[in-house]
Amino acid sequence: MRLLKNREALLVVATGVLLALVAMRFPAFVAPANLARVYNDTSILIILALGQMAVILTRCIDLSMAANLALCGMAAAMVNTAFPGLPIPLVILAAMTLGASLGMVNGTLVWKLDIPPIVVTLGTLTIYRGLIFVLTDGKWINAHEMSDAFKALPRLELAGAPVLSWLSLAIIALMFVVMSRTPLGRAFYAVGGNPHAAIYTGIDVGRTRFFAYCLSGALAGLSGYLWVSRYAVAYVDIAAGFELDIIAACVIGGISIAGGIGSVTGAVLGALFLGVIKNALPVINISPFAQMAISGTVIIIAVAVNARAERRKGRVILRKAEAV
Amino acid sequence: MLQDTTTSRIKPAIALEGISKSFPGVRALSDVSLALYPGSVTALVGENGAGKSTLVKILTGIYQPDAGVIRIAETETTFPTALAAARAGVTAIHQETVLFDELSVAENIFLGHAPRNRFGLIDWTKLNADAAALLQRAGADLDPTIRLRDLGIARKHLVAIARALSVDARVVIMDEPTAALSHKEIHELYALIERLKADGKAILFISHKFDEIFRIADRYTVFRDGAMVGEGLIADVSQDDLVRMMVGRAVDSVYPKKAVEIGEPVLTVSGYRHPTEFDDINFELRRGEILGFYGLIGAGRSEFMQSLIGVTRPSAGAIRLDGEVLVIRSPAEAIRAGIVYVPEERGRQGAIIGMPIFQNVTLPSLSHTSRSGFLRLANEFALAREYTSRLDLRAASLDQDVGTLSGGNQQKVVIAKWLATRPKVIILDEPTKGIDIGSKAAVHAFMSELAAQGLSVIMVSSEIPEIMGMSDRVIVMREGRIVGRFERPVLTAETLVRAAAGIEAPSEGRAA
Amino acid sequence: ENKKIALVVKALGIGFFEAANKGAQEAAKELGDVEVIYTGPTSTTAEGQIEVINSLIAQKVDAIAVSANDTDALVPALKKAMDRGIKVISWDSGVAKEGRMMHLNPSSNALIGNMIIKLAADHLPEGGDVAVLSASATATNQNTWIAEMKKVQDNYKGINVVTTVYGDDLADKSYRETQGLIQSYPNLKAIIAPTSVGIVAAAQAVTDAGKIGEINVTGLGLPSEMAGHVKSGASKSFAIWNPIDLGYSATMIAYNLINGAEAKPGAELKMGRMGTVKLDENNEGAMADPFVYDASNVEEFAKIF
Amino acid sequence: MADAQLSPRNIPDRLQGRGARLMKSWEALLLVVATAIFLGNSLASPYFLDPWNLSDATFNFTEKAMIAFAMALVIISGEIDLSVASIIALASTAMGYAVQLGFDTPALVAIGLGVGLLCGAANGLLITGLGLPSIVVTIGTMSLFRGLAFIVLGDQAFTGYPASFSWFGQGYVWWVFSFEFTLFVLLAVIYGVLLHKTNFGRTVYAIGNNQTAALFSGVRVGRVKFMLFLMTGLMAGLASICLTSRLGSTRPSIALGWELEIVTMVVLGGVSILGGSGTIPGVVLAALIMGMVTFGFGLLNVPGIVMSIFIGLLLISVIALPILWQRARRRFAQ
Ligand SMILES: Nc1ncnc2c1ncn2[C@@H]1O[C@H](COP(=O)(O)OP(=O)(O)OP(=O)(O)O)[C@@H](O)[C@H]1O
Ligand SMILES: Nc1ncnc2c1ncn2[C@@H]1O[C@H](COP(=O)(O)OP(=O)(O)OP(=O)(O)O)[C@@H](O)[C@H]1O
Ligand SMILES: [Mg+2]
Ligand SMILES: [Mg+2]
Repeated sequence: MRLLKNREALLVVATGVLLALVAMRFPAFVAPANLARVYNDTSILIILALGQMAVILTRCIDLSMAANLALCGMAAAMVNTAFPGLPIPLVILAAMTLGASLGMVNGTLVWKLDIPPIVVTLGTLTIYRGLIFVLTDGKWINAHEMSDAFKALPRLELAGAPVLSWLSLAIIALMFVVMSRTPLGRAFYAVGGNPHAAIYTGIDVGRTRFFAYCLSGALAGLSGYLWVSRYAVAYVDIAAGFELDIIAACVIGGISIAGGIGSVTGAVLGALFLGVIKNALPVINISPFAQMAISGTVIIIAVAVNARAERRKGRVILRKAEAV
Repeated sequence: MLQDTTTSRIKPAIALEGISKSFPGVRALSDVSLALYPGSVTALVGENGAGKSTLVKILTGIYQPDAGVIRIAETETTFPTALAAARAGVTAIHQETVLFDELSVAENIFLGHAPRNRFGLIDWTKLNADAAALLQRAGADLDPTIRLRDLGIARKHLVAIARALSVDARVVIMDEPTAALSHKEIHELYALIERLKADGKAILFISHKFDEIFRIADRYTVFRDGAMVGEGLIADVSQDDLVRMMVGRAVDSVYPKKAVEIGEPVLTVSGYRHPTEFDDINFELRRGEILGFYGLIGAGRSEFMQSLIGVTRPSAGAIRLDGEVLVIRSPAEAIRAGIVYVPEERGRQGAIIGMPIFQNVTLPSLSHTSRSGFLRLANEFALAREYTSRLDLRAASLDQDVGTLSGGNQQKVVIAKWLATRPKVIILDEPTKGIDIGSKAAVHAFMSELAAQGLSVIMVSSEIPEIMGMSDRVIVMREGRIVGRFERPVLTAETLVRAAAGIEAPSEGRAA
Repeated sequence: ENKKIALVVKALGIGFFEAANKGAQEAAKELGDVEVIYTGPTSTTAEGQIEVINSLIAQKVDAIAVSANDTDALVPALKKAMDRGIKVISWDSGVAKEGRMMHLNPSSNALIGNMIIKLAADHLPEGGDVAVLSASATATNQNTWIAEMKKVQDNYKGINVVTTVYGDDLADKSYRETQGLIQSYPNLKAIIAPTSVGIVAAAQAVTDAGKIGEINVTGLGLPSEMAGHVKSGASKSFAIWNPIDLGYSATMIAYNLINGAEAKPGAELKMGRMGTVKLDENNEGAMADPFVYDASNVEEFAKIF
Repeated sequence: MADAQLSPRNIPDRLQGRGARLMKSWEALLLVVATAIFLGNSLASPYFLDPWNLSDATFNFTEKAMIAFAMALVIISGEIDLSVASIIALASTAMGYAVQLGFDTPALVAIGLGVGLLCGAANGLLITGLGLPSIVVTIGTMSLFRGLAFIVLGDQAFTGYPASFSWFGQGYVWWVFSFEFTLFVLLAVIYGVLLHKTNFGRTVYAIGNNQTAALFSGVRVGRVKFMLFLMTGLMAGLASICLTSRLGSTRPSIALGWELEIVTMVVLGGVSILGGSGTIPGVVLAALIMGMVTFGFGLLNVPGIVMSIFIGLLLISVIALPILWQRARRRFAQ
């Protein structure tokens, strides 16, 4: 009973039920190998959702994440085509640095100019994506222009799973440590939970938000490389509209849009839930056209459930009620 | 008690010199100086808005002073952030509980300076153990791992106390620490203060309760209107001296209660109850009467009053207005019926910051000032002008943003707003909270006048003098229930406090 | 004064259309008194194309040659253009009849429909399951070719077309849809992607799934983009017409219309070095036959487009 | 007597005159920007100053602006509606479906508006009835509404709208004034009056500034918000009629991504995204600016995405500049 009240447990159960339903019509879907494939397919969404989580926890939002991803991915591909010999880790580092700098732009505008986060990232969303066009004249970078090493890394098999999966697992582990064991992670919670009190605690609210944006930017940069190398193509519109999927994953995962509430587990589960739906629908022969309506419905239900769980129980003044 | 703290042989743990601080339109502190000595408790007293909390915030690095210096152990320092102050050994229990509802008790205590392991990561085991120890010291029997939101206000305050103890401080500041605590907890706090004194900490203690000041303080400092107007040893003053220094005149004139002939019952409340907030509330309010509601903070008075206007839904109960049964489901219906509520939290529930004064005042009366749904600005200005001038509002113009007014003037706008609806019953929840003495007098005078005109007034207040000065009758609430009813002739401060705190035997402290 | 001919493409930046632009510029140079405006929206939407067309009308261009994102939605805007005296043709992906004077198919639809299934069948002597990966569900040309393909499907014994999925001309969506196909149809032997974006993504997905040799990806693609996949064996062969020629022909036709040629059923319009095109009863004409690329010739053409 | 203390001091109604207030307002800033863009366009392209071209240019913003008016009210009240573009898609799909069933123009209009209202009501119920945050609810309904359109249409398109239906998106009321532009002007006036001259508008501001205080002051917060979402739905339905009529066909991807453009328009118009302030004249100016920027750039054949960079920069800088300016002034004063 207590377990059921827990948001994350509920999400695990929901995902389990979903898998069971799919398995009834298509048993091969729940074969370990296929589940691993679904996980691999969701890896990028997980990484992005974790970055978005940090930002949402501080009572902000990052609508520019997908555009940031696209710009960094394009930059990585351009670096690769210009210097095919450059070691891939350096390319990744460059993408993450660029991503973090774009995040810093968001963070600085929020921190130093006090512009509402939604306006800032709405603006940078169009600017970042526009920059890709300016940078490339709209030209695509196709598979044959990328070096083999560039394309190979995410699909390289290590101990039975692709590097992409391992990478996302590493990011999850890292975020676990950051969120629960470092002052910065705890500051995210504090700043979103009660910005006023955070000041009294000696936490610089603006700076914490700035770091949240840096983090989400860096993860978007990493995802940019992963996306481009995995799909072996880079163009202006990659991941267009994906920012809403990222936010949806967070919302489903129980991260409160009002800040201060949420967990790494929640974000991961939210992303996985969406990933399972995305991968299961074509398999069980539900028209791909129904997918959008289904994920919309799921989001609304998730919000309603989370809101019920969050609803203040009210301060208990009466003694007898406190005893119950 | 130490006897010789005043002698120059002992150096102050911290000293402030010539501190000034202004906010837009308010000079909160002007050229104040204050020294705190190790092993000694200094009481800081002053009216609401005298600048006490502002001083605390300057001492803890939340505000930066406009002028003046802070010295620790005779070296000049600055506190650019709250963390810097904590590092310098200054810690505080703030007036508002500034804590995090979604975090655990232990983390609330250690946020910002959590113990780390050798990798630089937060050490949760040690953190929880240390928190448990600190809670013990603060006299709270609490599981450090539960979430703060599951605690009541008093226990939250204990957590705030534990947080203040979590840094190794040489200066401990307590801004009205007992306001939300119950009798037993207050006594544990006194014992804690004794221990801190014995450890050689310098303590600044802010309170409006004179009994506790005389009980635990060694020295006093009095603020009036942002300036220091007196200091010395507690042993050398009487309570009356302190009050005179604080207010600058005799206290009596503050409550201009008129003698009004009380009429027939106007509002009858019977059997009001709510699953968690209040239970079994019955009373009558009569024409021309001012009915005081007294209780400690968190007694559930505001919650109950809000159920009368349809904000909180009661689970049972009925009200009659002028003998007719009324069902009120929303504030809009309450206003139409003639019952209005001037809320306690001015910033959140009362004033609409960001809108001009006249729009604030006319909001509940728009149906009177407009014609078939279209605004009539001339009518609005007329209404706003009438009521704000009766409350002696000080403002540059009526289309000035309410947010730019001083707290007291904001409160006047809020009161004007509800008076402009011409109610039969007006409920004032802490009407003078946070407003200066002059405005307070204006509000009280106006309240008296309203009663004289035949309005019925319910006044919720946690200030004994205000309750005693203004009420015809007093109802005392504790933990969501009515625990006492007193007619004016038998009112004493002591009976009120006892009823509110649930003490049977006479308490040993001096009553105010 | 120079004649202004606008070459409106589905979206800027797509290799195929960039190549078409090359052809258009070539035609302009050849003609001498023509200025080609190469334009289009930045993503493949009809609303975006309408805004572009409106601004071209305002600039009083002499002709618009459009590859449409939507058959029907562009009609009102293009009608307005014709009302203001602008010659309008569509090429590559057509506009409904009332919205243009003529449509230039890169090749005859029947030929293409036959070609794409033949490419698959050639490497499946035993027959087997094949699936179609299309671009967006609204793409006119895709739908026509697939329809034509289905008409002749019975001529290829044992070839079983199991489903059609849509990758929306987005690499990632096409990739995911291909993954779904591989999952859902364990016996899949070939994927036909009559779209240059889809075919590359499908080949990539097949490579990643380790299915090279089991599943052959074929369809319509650009040599430069497909060279790697032909080399790896993910695609044994594919076809395409020359986009440079297509842009060249469209520009030539537009120029001739400006200069008084008439587009009506049965008319023969000149296309410079590409010869002439004969219009059918729907005022549609085909430019040339598609050309097949495989390991033997792909490297050579990869350098060109 | 206490009355002696209540010396009635005369507080003036207003300190600044109408003109002075106007000069310092956001709208003045926008007006300058708009004029600059107008002049810039006239200089940059010989085709810009042509009545028919300008009339064509209005189609770039009229439909979005209709929704932007309603959205402005929603944002002023402290909420947001991201589902508007999806409502357009669903309403258009419903109308297209009705055409297949043989309905004629009046019925189509009723269906378009009706579906808009229904969607608005669904949003309103979820947000005010269940007390859910509007940003996530409308992200959900955004997928849901468009998803329903996809379920109905799949890869198909609805065409064959009756000829009389095309008037809404292609017809002209008088000379160069299209039906859409006329509607835009009319709605601007209606919304301007509603927001600035009625009790309803005043309560919208009150809710946006302080919802709790508004509730305590007798404002029926839930009801007002519900109405606002209903109106947004209705406007989306109306825009759907215009857009569908202009395109002459319905695809489920119609109006994709418009929600962000509409929010941008509203914010550029000086409406605070945090709620509580903003004006309709500001939104009108923002619509004109965005329309002129896209059209002017279009005349120079600048790609749409480069225009959007410009809009993005405009959005951030128009908000940042006053803040920086104030800071500089304060520093200067010290
Ligand atoms: N952040 C602020 N902005 C503007 N004015 C402020 C601010 N903080 C305090 N003030 C003003 O400064 C004055 C002093 O306030 P302060 O909180 O120090 O009073 P106090 O002595 O602590 O009163 P109380 O007994 O009610 O706690 C008041 O007039 C108050 O309105
Ligand atoms: N558990 C709690 N957590 C946080 N704040 C609390 C809690 N309990 C009470 N409060 C705060 O204390 C104040 C008083 O609570 P409440 O209104 O229920 O009682 P009251 O008897 O009306 O007290 P008051 O004397 O302040 O009018 C409110 O401002 C409320 O926000
Ligand atoms: Mg204080
Ligand atoms: Mg109260």
